[in-house]
Amino acid sequence: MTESLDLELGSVQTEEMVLNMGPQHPSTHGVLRLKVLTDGEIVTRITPYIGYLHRCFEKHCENVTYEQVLPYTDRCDYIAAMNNNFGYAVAVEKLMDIKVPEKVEHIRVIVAELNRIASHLLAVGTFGLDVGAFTPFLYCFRDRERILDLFEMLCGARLLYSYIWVGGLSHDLPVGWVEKAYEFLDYFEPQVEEYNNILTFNKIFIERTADVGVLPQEVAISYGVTGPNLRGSGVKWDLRKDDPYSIYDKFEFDIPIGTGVVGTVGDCWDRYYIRVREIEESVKIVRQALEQLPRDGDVHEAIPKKIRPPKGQLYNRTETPRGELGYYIISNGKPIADRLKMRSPAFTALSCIDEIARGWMISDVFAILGSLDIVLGEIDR
Amino acid sequence: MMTFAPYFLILPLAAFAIQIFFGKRLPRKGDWVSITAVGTTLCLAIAMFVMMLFLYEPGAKAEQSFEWFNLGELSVKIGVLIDNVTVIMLLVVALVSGLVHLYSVGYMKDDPRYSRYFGYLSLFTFSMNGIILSNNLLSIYMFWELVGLSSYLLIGFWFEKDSAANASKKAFLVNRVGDIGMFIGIMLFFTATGSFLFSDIFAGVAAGALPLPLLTVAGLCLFAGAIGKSAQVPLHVWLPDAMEGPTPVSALIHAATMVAAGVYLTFRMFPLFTPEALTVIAYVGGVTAIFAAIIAVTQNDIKRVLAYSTVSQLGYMVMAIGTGAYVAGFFHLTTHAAFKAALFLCSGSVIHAMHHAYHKLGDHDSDPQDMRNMGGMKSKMKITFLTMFMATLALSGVPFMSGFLSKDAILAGTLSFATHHPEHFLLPLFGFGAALLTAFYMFRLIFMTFYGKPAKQEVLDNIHESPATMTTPLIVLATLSIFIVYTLPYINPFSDHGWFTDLIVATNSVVPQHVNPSAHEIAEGIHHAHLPAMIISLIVAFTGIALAVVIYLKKKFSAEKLAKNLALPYKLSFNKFFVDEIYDRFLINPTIKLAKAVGFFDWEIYDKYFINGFGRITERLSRFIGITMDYDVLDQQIVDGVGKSTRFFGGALKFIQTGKIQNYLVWVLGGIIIIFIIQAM
Amino acid sequence: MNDLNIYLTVGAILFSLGLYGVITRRNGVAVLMGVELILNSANVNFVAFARFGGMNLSGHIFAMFVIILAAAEAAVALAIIINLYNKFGTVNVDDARSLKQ
Amino acid sequence: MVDYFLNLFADVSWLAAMPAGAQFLLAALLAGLPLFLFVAVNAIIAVYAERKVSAFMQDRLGPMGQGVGLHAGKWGLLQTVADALKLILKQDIIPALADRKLFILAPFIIFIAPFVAIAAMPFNQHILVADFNIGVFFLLAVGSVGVIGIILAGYSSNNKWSLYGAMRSAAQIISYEIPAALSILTVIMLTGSLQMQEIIKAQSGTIWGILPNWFIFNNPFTLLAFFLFFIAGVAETNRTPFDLPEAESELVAGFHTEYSGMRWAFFFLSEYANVFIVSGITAIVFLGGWQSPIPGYMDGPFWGLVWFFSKVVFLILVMMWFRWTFPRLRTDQLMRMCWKFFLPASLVNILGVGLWDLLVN
Amino acid sequence: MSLSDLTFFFVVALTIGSALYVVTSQKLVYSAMALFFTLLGIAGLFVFLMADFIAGTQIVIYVGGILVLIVFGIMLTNRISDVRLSHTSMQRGVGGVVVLLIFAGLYKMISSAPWYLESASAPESSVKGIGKLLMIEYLLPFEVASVLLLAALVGAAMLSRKSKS
Amino acid sequence: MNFNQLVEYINEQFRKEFVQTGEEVPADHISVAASDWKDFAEFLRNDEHLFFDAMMCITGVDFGEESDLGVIYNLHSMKHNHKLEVRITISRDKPVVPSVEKIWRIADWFERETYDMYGIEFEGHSDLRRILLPEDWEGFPLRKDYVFPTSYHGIDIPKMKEGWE
Repeated sequence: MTESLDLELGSVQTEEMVLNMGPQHPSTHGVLRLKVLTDGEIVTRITPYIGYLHRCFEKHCENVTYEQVLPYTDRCDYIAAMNNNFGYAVAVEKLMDIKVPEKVEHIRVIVAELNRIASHLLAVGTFGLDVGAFTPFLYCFRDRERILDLFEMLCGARLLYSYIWVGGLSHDLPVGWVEKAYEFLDYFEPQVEEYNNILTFNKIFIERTADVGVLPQEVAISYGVTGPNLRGSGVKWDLRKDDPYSIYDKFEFDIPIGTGVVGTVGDCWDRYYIRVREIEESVKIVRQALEQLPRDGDVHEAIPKKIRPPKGQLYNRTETPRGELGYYIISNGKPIADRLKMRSPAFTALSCIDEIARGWMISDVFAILGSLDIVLGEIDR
Repeated sequence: MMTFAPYFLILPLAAFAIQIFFGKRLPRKGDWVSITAVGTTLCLAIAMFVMMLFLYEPGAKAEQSFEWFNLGELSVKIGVLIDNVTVIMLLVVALVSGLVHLYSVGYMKDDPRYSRYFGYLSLFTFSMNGIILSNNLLSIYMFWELVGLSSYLLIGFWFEKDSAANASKKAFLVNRVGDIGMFIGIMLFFTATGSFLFSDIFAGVAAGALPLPLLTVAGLCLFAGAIGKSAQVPLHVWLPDAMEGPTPVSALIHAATMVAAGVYLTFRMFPLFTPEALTVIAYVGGVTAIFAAIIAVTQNDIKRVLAYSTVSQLGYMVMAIGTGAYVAGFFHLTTHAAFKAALFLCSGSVIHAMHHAYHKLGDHDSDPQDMRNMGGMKSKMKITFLTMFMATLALSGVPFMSGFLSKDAILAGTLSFATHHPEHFLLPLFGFGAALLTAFYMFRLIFMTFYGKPAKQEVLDNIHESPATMTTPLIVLATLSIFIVYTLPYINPFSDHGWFTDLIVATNSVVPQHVNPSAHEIAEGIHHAHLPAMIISLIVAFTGIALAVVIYLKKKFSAEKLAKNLALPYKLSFNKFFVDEIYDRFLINPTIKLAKAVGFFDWEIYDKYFINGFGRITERLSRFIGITMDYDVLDQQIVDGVGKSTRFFGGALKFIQTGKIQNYLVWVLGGIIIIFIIQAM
Repeated sequence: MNDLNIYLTVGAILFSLGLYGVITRRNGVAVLMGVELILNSANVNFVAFARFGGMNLSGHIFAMFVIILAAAEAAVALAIIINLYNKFGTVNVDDARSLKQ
Repeated sequence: MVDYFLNLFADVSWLAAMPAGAQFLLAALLAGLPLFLFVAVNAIIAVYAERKVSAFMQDRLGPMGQGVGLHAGKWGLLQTVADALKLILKQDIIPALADRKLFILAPFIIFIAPFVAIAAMPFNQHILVADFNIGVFFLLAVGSVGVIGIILAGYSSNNKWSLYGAMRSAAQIISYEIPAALSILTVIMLTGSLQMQEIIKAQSGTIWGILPNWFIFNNPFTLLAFFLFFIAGVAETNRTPFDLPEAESELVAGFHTEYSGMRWAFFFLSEYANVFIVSGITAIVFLGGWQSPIPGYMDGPFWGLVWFFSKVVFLILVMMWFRWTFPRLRTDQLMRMCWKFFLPASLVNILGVGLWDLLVN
Repeated sequence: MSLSDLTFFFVVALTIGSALYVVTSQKLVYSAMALFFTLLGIAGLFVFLMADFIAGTQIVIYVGGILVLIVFGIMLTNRISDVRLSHTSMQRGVGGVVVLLIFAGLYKMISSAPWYLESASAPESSVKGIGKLLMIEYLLPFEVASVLLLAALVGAAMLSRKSKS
Repeated sequence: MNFNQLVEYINEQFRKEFVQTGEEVPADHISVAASDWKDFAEFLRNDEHLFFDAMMCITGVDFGEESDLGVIYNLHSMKHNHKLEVRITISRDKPVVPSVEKIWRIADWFERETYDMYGIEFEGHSDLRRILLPEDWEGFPLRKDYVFPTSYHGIDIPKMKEGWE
């Protein structure tokens, strides 16, 4: 009796069926359409159709000045707008060879990491939602709300900040902000444990995500997958450490990588858990940055009167919560860029969905999609 | 005592179920479940034993039966019987089983199917207890088969090894041969007496329900089951192979308990056997005893020596029953269970140590069971050596040891039998011969294993004493092979008089016309033959030991040279009298050959000449007809005419054969309607 | 209503309808439904006899066995139909007529 | 209850002239009506409770009313009422490609099943529409009717998500019915009756003088049976973590994706009725029904009602607790759990109870 | 005519009417749906025959099991994307005539046969009686039935397995 | 390896005088002819010492209405942590570049995007469709000579350009 009878539904021969997931579906994280070919509940092929949210970002960039591009970057990855601002500002600054003040760098790191926490909270929460756990989602949003409150205090906006400018920031820190930030960190740190208790180490959650949608290292690299997804596959690669920009080399933090604690390296659970642990690391960075923050200095000091980079081109990359955000800028010395290409991390992450979701069940497709943590605004641009 | 009975079944069964279903998930893989279950039964068995001793009543008996099911007229009853024999058997099983469980914790430690192993052990314990507690042949048969099943599972426990898988299959099949006989026997008794209960059958037989010749046949049929299970000649071939199983299993099943089941059954059924049947039984036992002993002399695998020794000792017991000294046989069963289990567990300990030593050396080819690779382990494994030595003494029949008492009783029985029936002089010869050989090969084993020099010194350096879980059972069992355990409250090392013989008394035969000697007469005879038997057996035992000392310890004679000089006997013995080969040649191959011959006849002769011959004749005929008959007339008119008419009818009928079942159904219904109409008219 | 004949008639009607279904339906599953009707008609008879014909509870037992049988039959029949579908791409029993010459 | 009406009929001549069966039917109808009404109210209360419970579990307030005017009342008490009103007034949409007849029929079949089941449920010593000889069995039987409705709903919607939901649901409910029935069998083995009141009466008295003699405490096997049945019951009602048929993040809304308005409300009502029934059966079979937790004290019809409802409410709360805590299982995991764990466990359980009964009693 | 009779004839009408629909409907799913009502009606007949346990069994096994199985069968063997599953019939005329004749024969038999009538006293609880009968008199058939079910289960599983190529 | 070492290594190992560094200061990219690209890409991907296993970005470029189109590849090696920019220039009339989809899987989507925006054909691509724009979109919007459509599926597109300037 070692071999049990295979009585599950999958063993009955059925016809292949085309299932249109989206563009309107609760779990596609935006207007994404997946054409799923299924055999019973088993997925045999997935073809993603994207572009429903295409807003001609690159075409815009060739028509507006460098300053005016900034708000558009917000709208690409609207979950982590600070990081996108940051990446763009760093790219243009490099092109123009601007050195920004220490204080500005610190504030940038603080807000970027806070936004990383907020973004990861959203990813973690919605991933729970994707596998059917409703409560963790609301817990995450509760805490994310506090970060948004901090940002609101900072620049008045809650979602699209346009806070980090080329050469500086839009506003200096308001009075009492640093204390509030400390307060938040003190409150927030123990919360991570709560997420782990309610979701990460839940048996059902592990059943649903461990060993599912494994993304092997080579495949991940070949697909250009970056960020937490790549680290989930066990590759220790983080631009903040490996190709440091801004002042990230001044801080001490770890880069968590997937180890396959409950399943295989590179499965959904690993990708998920990387994010939880990155939240912890980001908290560490924010604390350090807050401690080292120079109290005086003008954040507008280095902002150029007119942004007119010299002729040349540059590919600059930064680490957003979703991975490597690259800007390829070609300047011909005019105030408008000749070409501005954005390489978005979610775009590459989504491209591998067929590879890793094939052969799993329909329910798993959502788990896998959720674990990749895509933002359609960034994919479609 | 009755209240205890169910626990002997429920606890091991529950342990089995838990192990099989949840074992892997339990802490420590659940070995404690089985151990607790068996430990509890052991406690209960001890309690029952103590109660029995306090009661000290030879004929104590408690029986309870209930209706299991009834099919029309047939009412089948099963039930539980507890008397002194049961209590002792239960204690033996619980004790050996408990110790083996304990021992296995160490021995099987790293096995991937650890919990399953314990589950099987529990299943075995359950079924063995079932056999013992049954008061009827039906449930005995059921548990008998369950015992066979668990034996099969345990022999083939390492089924990745081909040899183990084959051995388990062999054991199963060989046992089936005996069991068929047994089933026929049971059914004979059942049809004659209408009941499976012992008491009913005994009463029925005493009332003459079966004519004497049929009774003999029925008895022998029952005994066939015992032949299979107790590995008597000619069905002994499975037991040595069964050594492929884990060693604790060999100790439990293939030395102490399961193989004793056959003896136990014969013992229980003794009153049913006619003198003719008993004679057959005695010879089967005697032949087995000497036969196996001869084989054991030349084997090199430590476990095989013990296996053949077991076969030989079982032969003793059966012979004792056949000669009427069946109390002695049961006594030997009890003592043998203890010291043979001890021997096996010791050998397991040795193998364990050898295995680890080889493992450490990275040697995966050498056989850790081969005695030729051993030697000099005395100093390294003191406890194992001492316990094994004691058990060996017991088996060889050295005074002050339990084996001496029981063996002596059997030999006295045979001697007495032969004095009354001089034509059966061979039986005592078998007995004493086997005793000599037993002493010889057992000491050969001891010397080859523990004395002298090993084949490889580095192996010896890596030998370590086994862990306490393994040595504790050894010590307990070795202690149980001292005579005093069985003779209390009397202490006379040369007499088997004690609680055992007081409590276990023979019953008279129930065979009608009373041709058998009564139990009392047999006991008298044995008593008279006691002294000569004792003297002879002592001489014989010490001769055997001395021979072993001379050849294997002092190396006065080279064993190889002896083997060369005695080429034929050596070869016979070494190759186990070619029994397997004989079976191969005379049973298996002939069957295959017969099949081939039939096939050959079918194809080569029948098909080629007969059928094809017909074809040829037909061909000639047709050619003849074709040439002679007028082509035009026959062909054009008659043949074509027939063809045309056939086509016409076929065309009409083909609409009926649509291949649609529903069409056919309509026709069937039409038929039914017609029947209706005919009925109505 | 306490009249045996009514129940027997209902049983006969159900039987006839089931038979009609078996004869006329092309779809294997529909044929199976006809068979279920026939089995049910037998059940009605059994239970009716149990009530009126002195069959007592034995009638109930028989009805139960029929239900059990029906369950087994349905499982196997549907397995066969699905197999048929996989093999021939149709469940019409008259399309699968490799028996026809 | 039915007997009460039957006695009443005996006094009215034309009613007494009717055959017994018809009288019984009428009495059952009359006795059942208020209970059916009660079930509808139950759903409204349960929905409100679910909202509040989930809100408290998720660190938020849930429906709240404030200020003067058209709002959801104090603490949002009127929220469900407002929802019900909205559902009644909402446009009834039947998709063009749906199978109209079946689409309309399906919610009723689903809705009727739990309502009929209530008929066999004793609320206290007297309030019981009909004490069937086959009480528990009747509940199980009626419970299985709903599956057909679900399949029909999923099938007739002509929507792939619905179909997936329906297939999943059917497989799930049918599978979990087996361990549920087998778990109840343990209790039936001990009581020797299928009648609800008999089962409850068998649970009177105490164990060791302290614990009430409920089957949950009776022996380890019935305790296990309680858990098996309750979990299987949760699975049968399609609630998280077994809500695969309507998994909103996967199948949009499963078999009722295409339903709206009043028809959708039927699904909703029947879900809560089912929750009530499963909790009710669990309370009756394992928790002593209307028996007082302190045996001998606070008995009587009124207290019986109180105890029964407090047990049911407790179990419903546990189910809500499950729902807002666990993620959802996958189909194959769900089925595996049923066939490879629940079924063997409940079978072994039956054996265990048999042995226990044999040995201990 | 009393209310009880009315109910009875309503049940009979429901049973026969829906059975008729089962065998004549051109839509497979409608047939299945009608079968649902037929089975319920037959369960009702059982209640009238004081066989409450059988009625319950009928609903559990037929409605809860077999009917669902049939619906599954329908869905697995048809292109489920098409709602309107229609299917055709054959030899309707012949079949109708034959079946009518058969019914006539049966009816004649029913009406003319001298049935042995003995009104059984309805047992206090049919469940207990059935249980006793099953465990005593019909033990062997009961066991055989369980083996049959097992065999059917295994057989069905084997049949619908994907052949491992 | 820094950029100069890379160039040196490529010239040694791949082909003599293969890379002519441009006159741009600082020199940070190498130009390759479209015909050499496929072989060169394989070399870059598989060579032990280069091992550019990750493709970071593909950027299409239009150098002006009168001049050529270009494709820029940003490569990166996870193993050695060095990067390289490769540039291919092609004529506007016949923009064909060999596809490297098989070498870097992500090139699949990046090439589709470049095709979508610039109309550069990637030879050997298995599934070269538009990715961000609708299937029936006309023209390649990021080309400098792109003419804005006036309507899409009958919907007028208002000229809102003044808002951007």
